[in-house]
Formats: sequence, C-alpha cells, structure tokens
Amino acid sequence: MTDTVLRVENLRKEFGGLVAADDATFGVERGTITALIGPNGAGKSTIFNLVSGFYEPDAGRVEVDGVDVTGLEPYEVADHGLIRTFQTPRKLEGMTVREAMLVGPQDQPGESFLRLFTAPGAVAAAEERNLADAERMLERFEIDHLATQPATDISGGQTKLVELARAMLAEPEILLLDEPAAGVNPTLRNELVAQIRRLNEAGTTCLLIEHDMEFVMELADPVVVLDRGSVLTQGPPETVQGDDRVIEAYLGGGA
Amino acid sequence: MVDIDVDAGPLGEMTATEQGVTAVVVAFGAVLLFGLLSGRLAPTYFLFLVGLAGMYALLSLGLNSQWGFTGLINFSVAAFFGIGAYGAALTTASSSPVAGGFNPAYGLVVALVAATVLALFIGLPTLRLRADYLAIASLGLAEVVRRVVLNERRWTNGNLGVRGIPGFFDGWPVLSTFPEAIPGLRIAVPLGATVELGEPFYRMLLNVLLVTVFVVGSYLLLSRVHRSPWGRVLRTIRADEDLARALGKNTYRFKLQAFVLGSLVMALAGVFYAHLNLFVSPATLEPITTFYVWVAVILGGTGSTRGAVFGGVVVVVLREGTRGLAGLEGIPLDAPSLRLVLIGLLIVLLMRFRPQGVLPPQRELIWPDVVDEAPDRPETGVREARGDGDD
Amino acid sequence: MNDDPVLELVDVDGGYGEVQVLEDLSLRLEAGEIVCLIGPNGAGKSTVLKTAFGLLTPWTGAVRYHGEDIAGTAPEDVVRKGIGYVPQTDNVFGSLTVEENLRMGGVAREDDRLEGVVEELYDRFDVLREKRTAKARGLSGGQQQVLAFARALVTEPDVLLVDEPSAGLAPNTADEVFADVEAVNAMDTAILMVEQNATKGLEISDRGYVLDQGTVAYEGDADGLLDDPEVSELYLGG
Amino acid sequence: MAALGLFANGLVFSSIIVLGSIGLSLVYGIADFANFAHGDTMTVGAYAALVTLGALGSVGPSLFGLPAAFFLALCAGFVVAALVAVATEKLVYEPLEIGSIGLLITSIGVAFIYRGLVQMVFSAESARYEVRQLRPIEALIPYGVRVTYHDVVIVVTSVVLVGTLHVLLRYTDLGRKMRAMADNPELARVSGIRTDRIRLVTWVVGGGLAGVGGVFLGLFNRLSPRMGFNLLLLVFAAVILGGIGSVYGAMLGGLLIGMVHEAMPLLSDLGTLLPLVPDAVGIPVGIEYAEAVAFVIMVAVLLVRPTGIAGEGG
Repeated sequence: MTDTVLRVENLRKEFGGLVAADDATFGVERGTITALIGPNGAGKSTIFNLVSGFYEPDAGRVEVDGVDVTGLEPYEVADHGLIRTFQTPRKLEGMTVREAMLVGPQDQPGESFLRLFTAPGAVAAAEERNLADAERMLERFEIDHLATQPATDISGGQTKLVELARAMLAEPEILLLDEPAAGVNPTLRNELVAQIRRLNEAGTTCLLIEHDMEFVMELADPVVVLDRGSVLTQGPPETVQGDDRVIEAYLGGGA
Repeated sequence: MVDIDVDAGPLGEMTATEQGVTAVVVAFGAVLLFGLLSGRLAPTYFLFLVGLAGMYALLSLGLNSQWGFTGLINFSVAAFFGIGAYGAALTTASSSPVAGGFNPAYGLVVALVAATVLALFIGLPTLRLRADYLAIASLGLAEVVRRVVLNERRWTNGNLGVRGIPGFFDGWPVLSTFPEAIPGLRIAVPLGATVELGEPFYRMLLNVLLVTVFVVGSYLLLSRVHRSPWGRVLRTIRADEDLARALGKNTYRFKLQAFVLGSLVMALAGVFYAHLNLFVSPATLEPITTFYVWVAVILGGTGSTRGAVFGGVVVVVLREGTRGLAGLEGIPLDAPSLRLVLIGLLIVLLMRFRPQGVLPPQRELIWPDVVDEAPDRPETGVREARGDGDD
Repeated sequence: MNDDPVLELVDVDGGYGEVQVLEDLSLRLEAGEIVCLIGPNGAGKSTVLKTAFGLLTPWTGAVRYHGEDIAGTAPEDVVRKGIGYVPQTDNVFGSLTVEENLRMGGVAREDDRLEGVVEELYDRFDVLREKRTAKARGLSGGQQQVLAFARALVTEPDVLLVDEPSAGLAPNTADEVFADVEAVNAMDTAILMVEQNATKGLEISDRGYVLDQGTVAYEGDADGLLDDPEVSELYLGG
Repeated sequence: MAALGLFANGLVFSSIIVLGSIGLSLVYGIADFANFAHGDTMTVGAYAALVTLGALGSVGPSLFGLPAAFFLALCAGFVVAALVAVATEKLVYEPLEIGSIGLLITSIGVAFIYRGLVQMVFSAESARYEVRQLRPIEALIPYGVRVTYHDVVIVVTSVVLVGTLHVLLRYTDLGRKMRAMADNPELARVSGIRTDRIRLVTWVVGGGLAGVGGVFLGLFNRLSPRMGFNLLLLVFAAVILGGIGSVYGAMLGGLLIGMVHEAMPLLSDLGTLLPLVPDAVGIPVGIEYAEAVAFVIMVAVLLVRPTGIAGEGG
C-alpha cells in the first residue's frame, strides 16, 4: 500500500506562449526523498512554484495529503503541511538568527494582532516553547553557536542550514528544497546531505530540485526526470541513470 | 556594533552617531532654554512648537509602522491626517455642517473609525501592488479623498473649512476649566523682560499633555507590537515577502493590518491638530504633508521607532526654522519656497550620503539582544525581554 | 601576430560585491580554439566569462587580450576590441525585430560594412532571414539562441564567449546549436564556452577546464578529460 | 454636438498630457524608476518660456495669434527643461547607489527643489504669457466646437513632436538603441551600446518634451509653480494606462486620460447619449471630480491589468 503525500496531476503553465509546465504528473510517497531533476529550463522551478502556490496553474491539479490545494495561496498550501525553501534565501535584516528561526513555527497565537492583547499568556507560553524548540533545532543542525549573530552576518551556506532548520520548525508533512546544495562548499554540502537524511529518517518527506547529480544520487529515491515541462521518466536513481532518454536529454550522450 | 562594551555607562553604549544626535539634541535644548529665559521665545509659542513636534512624531510613527516595519510605500499620509482632523472637527465644531457640538471624546472615536474605513478603502485594492505602483496609487487615492473633502460642501463646508472646534478637554471635568481656574503668573525671567503665563499658556499646556499621551501611548504600543510575533512577521515581509508566504503567513492580511494600524496613528495626529489649531481646511490634506512625514521617517532611519520621533522633531524645526530665517533682514526669501528647497535638498543629500537614516534600527530591532550575556539559555518570552536603554 | 594567447586570465580573484567567487584562477584561449569550461553549479563558470568581458572587474590578477591587460575595461569597449559575448538567458532584445537585433549587434562596428556582414549572417543562418521582420520574442528557443549568436557575431570578433548555449533547449536543438558553435569556430573565431552538458561541450572542444570552488581543478585536452575516470566520475555525472 | 466640442477640448488637453507622459514613460523604461520630478520639469519649461517671451517681447510677425517670439520661447522651454533634466541626472541620480525605490524618493526631493526655486524667483502667484487672448474660431462654433488658434497650435505641435519621436525611435539607430536599452540594459551594454549616453539622450528627449508640455499647459491655463506637480498624477495615470515603459502606450494613455478629463460632463447624461439606455441614467459626478475619476481609472488598471492596455503580457 502506498501513501502519497504530494500528488501532481497534468499540471500545465504557460508564460506568454512559452510552455513551462506541460502535463506534468508525478507523486511523492510518504517517507521518501524524491528528487526532481532535468536540464535548465525543463520546468523544475515552475513546478515548485505551482505546487507551493506561488503560481496558479493553467490546468491540472495538486493534492497535499489527499487535499486538493490547486490554486490556493502559498500560506494555505503551507497550512496543509507543505513548506518550501528557496534557492537563494534572503537574509532577515534586523533579526538575530534565533529570532529569524521563530518565524517558522505555525502555532504562535501572537501572530494575530488581537491575541497579543487578549491572550498574552498564551502568546508568552508559545513564544517560550518555540524558543526552546528553535534552540533544540539549532543544536540539532549544529548551528547553535550562531543563535545570537545578526541574521545578515552569516555565510550563504549557514543561511541555508538556518532556512532548513526554520522550515523544520513548521513541522511540515512534506518539505520542498530548492537546490539545497547550490553555492555551498563541500564540507557544508556533506553536512547538508547528512542533515537531510537525518530529517528523512525522522519521518520528513522531502522533494528536492538539485543540479548536483552526486548529491541527488547519494540521497534521493526515486528520481523524477523533467524535460520541457513534462515528466520524462521516474524511478530509482540507478534505473534513471541508465535510461537512454535521460542520458540524451540531461546527462549528455556517451556518459 | 557587536562589540559594544556592556559595562560602560549609558554614553559608552552609544554609537558615534547616537552620541552626535544626543549632542545636537542637548545643544538645541540649550538654545531653546536660552530663548525662553531671555524672553525671546514666548512660552506659549514654545509649547505650540512642542505640540507640533509631537504631531509630526505621531505621523512618523504611523508611517514607520507601514514603511519601516512592513515595507509599504504609503503616499497617502495626508489623507489619514486629514480624515483624523475632519473626523474630530465635524463631530465637535459649532460650525459643523453635519452634526457638531459633541464631546471631543466622541470626535476621537469618529475620527478613528473613519480612518479605519479609509485605510480599508485605500489598502484593500492597493496592497497587492508592487512597491512603485503602490506609491503612485496611494498618492492618487489620497488626492481623490482631498477632492471629495474640497467639493462635498454639504458635508465639509468645502473651501471654507470648519471653524469653532473646541479644545480637546472642553466639557471634561476639572480639565475644561483648568486654564481659567489657574491664576495667571508673571515671571521675571533672569535674562529679560517679565513673561506672563495666562490662560493661553495653560490651554497650550493641556494640548502638550494631550499630544504627549498620544505619542507615548503610540510609541509604547508600536514598540511592543514591533517586537511581538506579529511584528516579527511584518519584518519578515519587509525583508522577503515570498519567504513569509512560504512559511504559511497570509502576508496580505498582515500588510492590511499594518496599514490600518499606521493609519490610525496618523489619524490621531489629525485629531490633535484639529484641537490645536481649532480650524481645519482642505489644505490639511495637501500632499506636501505626506512628504514631510516621509522626510522625517527616512531621516530618522527607516524602521527605527526612536528615529521616527527624532525625524518628526527635525521636520518641525525645519518648518518653523525657515519661518524664522526668512523673517531675518537681508534674506529676501519667502518661507514656503525656502522650506521646499531645504526639504528637497535634505531628501537628495540623505539618499546620497545616508540612505539608512541618522538612527538606523539595527540595534533596537535585534531581539533577543546581540549582546546577550547568556546565549545558550533561551529568553523567557517577549514581554520579559529586557528593556534596553536604546529605545 | 605575436605569440600571446588571444585571451588569458592570470591569477584572478573576483566575484560579486563582496562575495568571492573566483580564487587565483588562470586560464588561456589560443587562436582558433574551442575551450569548454565545465564544473558544478556555483563553481564560477559564468563568473569567468563576465570577468573576461568586463561585466565584473577582477579584484586582483589580469585579463589579457593579445597580451594587453583589459581588466576593468567596460564591456562596451571590450566589444570594440574584438570580443563577443553571448549571455545564457535574456540574450536577445525581445521587443526588437530580428533585423534590429542584428543592427544592435553591429553598434560597435566603426566601418560601413554592417549591411554586408548582416547579409552574410543571413546566408549562414537561413532561419534568421525568414524571420527578419519578426519580433525576437516570438522566435522559438532554438531560433533565439541562433539569433543571440548572430547578434554577437556582427562585430566579427576573434573571441566569442558563450554562456551555456544548450540551456533550456531540447536535445536535438542543442545539437544544432553545438553544430553552429563549430561552424562559427571554423571561421577563425576562438570560442570560450561554459557548458552544463559537460560531455557534449567537451566533444566539440579542443581543450577543457574543470572549475571547482572558483579555481581550476583539472585542465587538458578535451578527449583526455572525457577519458579521465576521475573527472568523469566527479563532473560528468557518469 | 456637445460631444464634438468636448472631444475637441479633450484633444487639446490630451496633447499636453501626451507630451508629459512620453517623457515619463521613457525615463521609467530606461532609467528604471518612477520620476516624481517629471511634473516639475514641465513647470521649469513653462517658466523658461515665460522668461524668454518677456525678454523678446511680442514683436515680430504673428502666427496663429501668437507672436513669433512665442515659438522661440517654446524652443527655450524644450532646451532649458532638457538641460535641467540632464544636469539632475549627472548631479543627483547618477552618483546614487540605491535601488529604484530610493531613486523614486530622491526624485521627490528633486521635485521640491525645482518647485521651490521657481517659486523663489517668480513667487507663488500665477502668471500668464504676454500673448493676446483669442476668441474661438468662428467657423467651428456652429459645430459646438470652441477652440482657439492657440489650441490648434498646441495640437499640431504635439502631433509633429510625437511624429518626430516616432520616426526617431522606429527608423534611426539612436531610437533603436533607446528601445534596445529599455528592453534589456545588460544586453545593450554587451552589444557595445554606450548606455550612459543613451540615458542622457533619454533625459534630453523626456525632459524636453515635458518642457514643451509645460509651455502649452501655461498657454492652456496659467503658469504657477504648482502647475506641473498638479498635473503629475494625471501624467502617471496616462503612463500606467498605456503600460509603463511603452512610449506608444503612453501616447494612447495620454490621449485617453485627456479625453476622460475633458469629457466629464458627458458622464452625467450618459442616458441621452447612448442608444438603448434610458435617458435618466447617468453617473452624477461633476467636472470637479475629473481628476479623481482619472485616478480611480489608474488604480483600476493597476489592479486588473498592471501591464497597461497597450502593454505586452507577462
């Protein structure tokens, strides 16, 4: 029996005549790390934006945990348990890393202006709980030494770790990672591989876009290959790697 | 900034700029004191200036919670200031064409309700627009409001404006009769003629009291919500709206809330103005007010609450200072032109040399504190966060 | 001609703003060569081209064109020296016609042979002649890539810098673009190319550089790199 | 009949708006920010003409009811506004290292400096050009059209200028470079276009046209230091309606906004004008709301179609 967390059916999106997603269909099973690969312009980012609610599809359907989220706003999709990261996260000015982490949790009543005044106790309790969670998460990602640094003063790779840790505070059903390894040095990159694997083992389903094939092959199963907006093939990494069409479209002939 | 010596005294904790600002403020205070003591500055006029400064501080605080916290380019400040002033005036004034003569407390309520409605009218359509479109659209809608006030004579008296506005405390127990009840004082100031402190002085004193209550109340409220989880989401939106959306925040709703909140503070400034000036006219809604307030916020440092207050004061000094300057012999300039040029130059020079403003917010916004002594122990919650001397 | 390489980067450190991307990077391009830069995302491949073309100024080190240091020269002057550049994306003027795109490519020409050169390019790329009055935005991806090449060739450069010519193209279209690269090279234009499809890129190249972390990790003959088991495993996805 | 007269008035006012909106759109496209000083550039042009006309007097032969000196003054309006715009670019905008929002805010400062200086020299009072006021052209009055030869000059000059600009943009290398730069500034540099020069040309053309628009605005109404700032939002409305950065869109948007502005009286008796609609139907909005209606249209366009009516999708 399979349990599909994310289901994408016949998704289509055009930008002024250019078809960026063309009848794309695939699913992400619970507990997997699924990778979305394909050449530049194959529509990976478009699919990410469609799934997370940043674009509205021209046709097709997106389901998270069996719930139709097609055409919903990003915050509504997030409410259904889908959290995404960005390839180049911007840094939050005027916050410490610790405070920047606190934007992640979804259960802070103090994000309602009214509740700040009607339920100060609940707000303070949630804040305390979230702060403790944030601290624990930073420790788990081994970046707790950064907690009091201004969020604008840390390196690009560290920002990616912080983003990952923050996304985890939202306790997602499924985590979408947009090129987690891009622009990250080898040490941090290995660190990321380990962290993502650890998250996965702890029960988080992941869907990631990645160019670094080694990274993908190390982590992902299955792999979904996109080409010109459609799914070319999908399957276990070894099978995909050996697929002639994939080699031609992406990995390059003769490999 | 990070390596601040925590153990040093209050001056030691300041940055060079903060020390500079403090020095300027102290020097300016000394000049005013000298003016008062020498009898060159009438105490009542001085209090009027303090009132104006408070008014601009309020407007800046309001705009700061929109632009500074949330990144909304609102060019309709004048409309909210105007709606506050007209709301109070039309409810309380003897010459009100609608239903005047009510207690100013009702005027305050009417003004705030009207401002909320207006904020929704302007905010609902425009807050989805990208930044530069929001600027143009909000300026356009503010102009629409001004035209309505100008042309709907049945409701607003049009060009004639509204006269006969009572003082804010008229009709209140004790305070309404306070200015008359207090015996006049004649004080022989050390450096000049005697100064008479009579009824007008005490009236103005009440005004200053009112604006102080408004400013302090708004300041405390805004500082508090700014550091709250709610304010944190606003700051996230300002830095990266997409990130906030991806983390499940309904950013449109947050932006609308911030817009309404800021607009209410601006309307408060309008209410105060109506009871200070005792007369309002459509000129209150001229777009120039909007840009004065923008200068104040940028000058103070975008996103900085204390900066907004500082900026508001500087703008009043500039406004009233040009009046004085143009009055001097040998300078054949009229005050309004000079003021325009100076404000313009100030904007251009700021954007060129100090776009982050004089008192940028890094230090006051970072929470938990950068100079946290026990970084590995979580703080206990936002309200218990230590009040640092810097805001 | 002297013996200097047509284009040479020597000990270059550089990047965007305060972010360092290139570190002590050196490479050269000889007359008539095709040289391919490969490497993982973020290795600094595109940054090399931008630095060579004056879009970025190297922090230290030299960019030499026929022996002359041109580091810090503005791109509009670099074009006039004889280097052409085909950016990876946004490489045509969408709202201009094909003909107007080519004319823009010839802005830097100081002689009056523009018309003739444009005609030659039409001869070489038939599809452009057919579409000469069409807006570039309406062309297909492959046609836009051809137009981007042609625009850069109007100045008849002796060095062409090409950023990922196959990006976003279907495999058969990419093959056509690679054939065009070879055809351009055959006209005595040296080509320095960044390519994500490393195998295909190296196949049409004379030499290659493998970039990693902003510096050259491997260099050598294209065939040698293709056969190198280590390069193959680390960078060719094989 | 009334409609024809309003259409004629609309055409005159539209001409002025179009001259402003083209420049604003060009600058928006090439310098990439909303220039809030554009209205005051029009004021500068108007006052430059006032000075020139004052110096030359109304001697010389008369053409369309205007002294020959007026046409020289018109040129002065173009030249001075263009020079001021270029000087501002060089002194203020070019050295800035901030994004387009920072430039927008800076341009507000620039607007205040222009207006403050004009007001210092000429006072806040309104002024008129020393030209004879004309009666409407007799031959057209039976048709309900009341326009003077001055109005004809405004429309004809604007058409000539717009036509010249069209030729410049469409058929000259300079125009192609300007379009190329508005399209893709990075690629323009890569192609060898000296983009800093094109920016200056843009300021010359945009500022100059604004200057001429200002002179005509002064002829159409009166001159005052606030004249340009008051018109600025209408010009923005035109630019937004036409699609930001699109010169042809700005022409169309200017035409429409000018028409809407002058055609307000028609709104209240829509019923009598449109077939199949009861006579009593009408939108009871007086002419005093002409500008307000234009602003509301502008906001509506931003919401429904931010690329403008002539803009390209995407």
